[in-house]
Amino acid sequence: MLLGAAGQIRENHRRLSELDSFGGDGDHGTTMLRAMENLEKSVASSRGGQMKQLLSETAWAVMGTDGGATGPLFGSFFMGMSNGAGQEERMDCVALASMFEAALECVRKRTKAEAGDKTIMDAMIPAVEQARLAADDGFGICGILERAAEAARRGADSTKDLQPRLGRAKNAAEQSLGHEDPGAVSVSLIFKGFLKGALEDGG
Amino acid sequence: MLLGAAGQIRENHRRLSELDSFGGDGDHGTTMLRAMENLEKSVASSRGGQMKQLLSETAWAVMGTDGGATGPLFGSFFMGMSNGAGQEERMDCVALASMFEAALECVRKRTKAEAGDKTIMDAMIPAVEQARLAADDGFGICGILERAAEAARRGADSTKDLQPRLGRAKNAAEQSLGHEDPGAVSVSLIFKGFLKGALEDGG
Amino acid sequence: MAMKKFLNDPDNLVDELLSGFALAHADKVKLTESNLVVRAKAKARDKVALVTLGGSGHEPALSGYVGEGMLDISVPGEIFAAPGPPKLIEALRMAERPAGVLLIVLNHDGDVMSANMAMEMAQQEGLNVKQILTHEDISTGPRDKPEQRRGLVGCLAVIKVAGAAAEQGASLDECLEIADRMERNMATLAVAVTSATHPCTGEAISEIPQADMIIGMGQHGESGSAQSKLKTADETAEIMLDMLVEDLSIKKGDDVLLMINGVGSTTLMEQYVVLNSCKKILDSRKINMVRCAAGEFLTVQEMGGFQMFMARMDDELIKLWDAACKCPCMAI
Amino acid sequence: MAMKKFLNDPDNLVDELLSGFALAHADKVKLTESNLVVRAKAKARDKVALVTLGGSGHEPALSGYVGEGMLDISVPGEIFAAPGPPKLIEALRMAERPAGVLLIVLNHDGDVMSANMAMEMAQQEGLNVKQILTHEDISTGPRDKPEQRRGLVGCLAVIKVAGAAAEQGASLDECLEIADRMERNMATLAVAVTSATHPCTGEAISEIPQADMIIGMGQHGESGSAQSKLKTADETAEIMLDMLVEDLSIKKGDDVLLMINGVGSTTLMEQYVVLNSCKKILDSRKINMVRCAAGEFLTVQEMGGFQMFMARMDDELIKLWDAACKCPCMAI
Ligand SMILES: Nc1ncnc2c1ncn2[C@@H]1O[C@H](COP(=O)(O)OP(=O)(O)O)[C@@H](O)[C@H]1O
Ligand SMILES: Nc1ncnc2c1ncn2[C@@H]1O[C@H](COP(=O)(O)OP(=O)(O)O)[C@@H](O)[C@H]1O
Ligand SMILES: [Mg+2]
Ligand SMILES: [Mg+2]
Ligand SMILES: [Mg+2]
Ligand SMILES: [Mg+2]
Repeated sequence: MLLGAAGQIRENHRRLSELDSFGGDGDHGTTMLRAMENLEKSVASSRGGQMKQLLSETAWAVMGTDGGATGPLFGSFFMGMSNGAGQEERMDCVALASMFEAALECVRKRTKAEAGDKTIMDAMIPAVEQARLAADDGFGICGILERAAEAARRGADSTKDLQPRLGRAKNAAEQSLGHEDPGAVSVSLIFKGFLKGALEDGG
Repeated sequence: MLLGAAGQIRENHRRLSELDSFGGDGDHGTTMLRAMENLEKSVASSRGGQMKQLLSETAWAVMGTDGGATGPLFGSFFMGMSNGAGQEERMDCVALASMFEAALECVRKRTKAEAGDKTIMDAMIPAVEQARLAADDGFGICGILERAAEAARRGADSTKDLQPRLGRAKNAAEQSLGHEDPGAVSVSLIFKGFLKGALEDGG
Repeated sequence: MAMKKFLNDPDNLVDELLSGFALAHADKVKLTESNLVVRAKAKARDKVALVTLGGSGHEPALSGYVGEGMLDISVPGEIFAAPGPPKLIEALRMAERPAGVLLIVLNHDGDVMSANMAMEMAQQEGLNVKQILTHEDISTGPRDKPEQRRGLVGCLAVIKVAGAAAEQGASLDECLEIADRMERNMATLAVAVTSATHPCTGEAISEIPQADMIIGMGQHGESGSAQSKLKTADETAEIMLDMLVEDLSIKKGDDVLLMINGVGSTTLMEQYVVLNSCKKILDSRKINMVRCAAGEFLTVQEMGGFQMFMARMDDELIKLWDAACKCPCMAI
Repeated sequence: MAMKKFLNDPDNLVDELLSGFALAHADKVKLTESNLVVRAKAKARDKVALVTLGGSGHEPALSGYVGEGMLDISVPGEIFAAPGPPKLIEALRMAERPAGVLLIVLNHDGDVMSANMAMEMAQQEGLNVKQILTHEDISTGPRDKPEQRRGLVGCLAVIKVAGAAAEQGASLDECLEIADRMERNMATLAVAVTSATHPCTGEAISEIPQADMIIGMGQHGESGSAQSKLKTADETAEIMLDMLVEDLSIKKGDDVLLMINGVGSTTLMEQYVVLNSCKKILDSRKINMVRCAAGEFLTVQEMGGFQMFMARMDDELIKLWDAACKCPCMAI
């Protein structure tokens, strides 16, 4: 699952940097790429075991990316998933939704951004909401991830028409009109990657 | 006569800087303009009197231009003219040629440049030679200046086909091929200005 | 235009630049294994330590100010990107001492997030750390909304006066008070005329029309608000001074420190010319420019333009500003 | 592209820049009426005085090196143009003292002509002045034709060691010997990637094709000889080191000082990267980089590129290089 996310970012990092260049400083793709490389390393060096532990190591690795806002925000996302994870080796559907909720909560500690501010939140909030609804509706892991990924994609899409109110790009609000927020696109790529990863794992 | 030279430089300083930009640093026109402004000031503040004294003041003013090679070279030219001038108020034809010879000699103290090195010397040497010949041939002041100016112009022209062996431009020798040496053009403008000045003064 | 920089593999850029930096200033600083910049000769442990963090690519900031009279540790991040919390907490642990640690943070989202997370961890671990946030870019928010204001070159003044106080044995609370006083009395405004390229992506980080200048351009090329035709030094100085004086409510007879910070390819020559313009204008308004400086203190790659910094000074701040310091890129 | 500089009337440029310079460094230097830059606190008259001259537009050179441990007087000319003999002789008269005066001249036609004329006058007046010419640009002539070699950033090393010797009370002959030893053991090579604009004419002072770099570019944009595609920092360092090492006949085990001088818009970041490349290469050849430096010491407006300086050092030269100095733009 985690590696699926890394794969998606790797394929799209150029576009992410380009999106960051409309008002931002054009480095979001590079930074996400480095974050995902750190994630891959931490996955590779983890000796199987607990999901909770793996996620916490991953979070620390992502935070260590030295990537401006990206490290703390995405690191917090994984840290929250770890916080929300139980002690089990494999997660179930309800646990997954809770993990995402805990992730969102952890990110909220780092930023006051709300939906509509043209940030990662525009993708993350609906994705987590839809994951919860899907779990409540009795969907399986892949089903949950499918609905979450679709919600994240639509959320990222919706940022095209928004003007940023936070982050570096806020000072060049008009320049980013018509372009998606790079951070939101990253979130949607991560959920898409989770889904792909889960499908390959066989769910 | 001196003011005539200043006038010629003023009219052509842009072209001089442009010529200096082919391999040089593009400032010869500006520098000559400042030198001639200093010359004008020194002429204006001189209380009539001796030509010798006026020329020496002018030389010092031109040297004070802070214009790289231009100050010492053209300053020396005027200083030499002063050295060569007698104590009389007005000069005669023979004195004029001697003054130019003394000027050339004084410039030679400052540079090892010879004809063919693509410098001021390519205009100055023939101009001074022709001035002497014209004086020996019995020409009047205007006649002398006419032949000197014509020789200087041809000398400056001839630098087009040369590659500089001295001065800043020597390191970009090819770049200046096809263009006249700015310093040589300045010399020819000065002689042309002398002539114009002399004609207006009524000789 | 294609990027014309002397670089090797962009992935190693920060490592290489830090290692070159440490070579050039081996008498004053050294690098730890995890690329923290520390003093070659540590400060006595009964004095407050100063730590800061910030993205790379802004040389000589901030590591150039590690040394006697200024910082104890600088935590450099990637190009234009703050270091993550892990590195920062490592630095805070290393700096930890009875006298306490002052963490100086420039107000940019990434820096603040990293700092906040590290501060939370530090508190959990019982470290004696206090934090000061610098936010003095008057183009991004009004004075009563400091959280909207970016941190620009003003951090240097805060580091200088707090560093001098620490060196003189001031307590953590005293250092914080000094830093805070400087911070509340300072304002910066930037103007940009040409863009920089991001050394890793090779892309221009902003677009500035041929004949224009942009007042309010940020430290990473984030655009500012007021765009106009390029003006003379005198005119530009007047516009910028007006805005700074108004923001700080500077009055006739006030003492100010003025700093011109070249951000990259604007020459020192121009900086001196602008400084001279400022002096004329301030004189005419009877505002005392008691101290001033010009130079490249915090750059944005090869961007053209400068940051104009102004601060209202009192006698103690002036004394601390004048105090000796020996850092790689600042020595008084 | 149109020039994008913060200037007022170009005719006043040098006046304004010097006056801003003097403001910024009022604790260390002052301006005389005729724009000579002198120390704020004059050196004792029983010590040798150091004087230099040079065009403006190369800030912080050369006036930035007036101060304790380096120069006594700098005679700035117009933009890129040496001052004329009248100003220089004025400076020599002012510097005149029993201990004597050392005049440091960079080998450029204008500077040399002015210096020679002033030296002739000084001799006529019986002033005790000796002259040292710096000519270390290996791209413009072979070592046995020093008169063809331009003076680049190497003047800084000469000023530093001779200035330190003078401050320590060395005689004029001793200072000259030190300066000469430094001069004979140093070499510089420049590389350029983007052009500068002449601040008065607004014209580019050289043309460098989009993707190219030019090794051997002079201090005023005069073209060099070797043009190639832009290379990495490692590759560029290797090419340039090779040429410098060969010119100086540096052998395994030799001690060298290496200096990277950014000429304008090449970032300090890149300079550190290049310095790091140099260190790796020199290490691999067992040449000891005993001292090094990186920074903008002598610029060419906003030109992109740098000068690489190398000198063979002996213990005395190292000691003098390390000696304390307090100048506006260099402090050790
Ligand atoms: N305060 C914030 N809250 C939420 N998201 C933010 C905030 N600041 C930035 N972001 C997100 O980070 C993205 C930019 O990330 P990146 O370019 O990697 O960092 P930086 O802005 O430091 O260069 C933005 O597109 C936005 O989605
Ligand atoms: N050593 C020299 N001998 C004779 N003439 C010289 C010498 N150096 C330069 N010149 C003349 O000076 C001109 C350049 O003058 P200018 O541009 O004002 O000075 P700089 O080269 O210092 O910028 C050249 O075109 C050449 O004619
Ligand atoms: Mg970014
Ligand atoms: Mg010239
Ligand atoms: Mg960034
Ligand atoms: Mg010149």
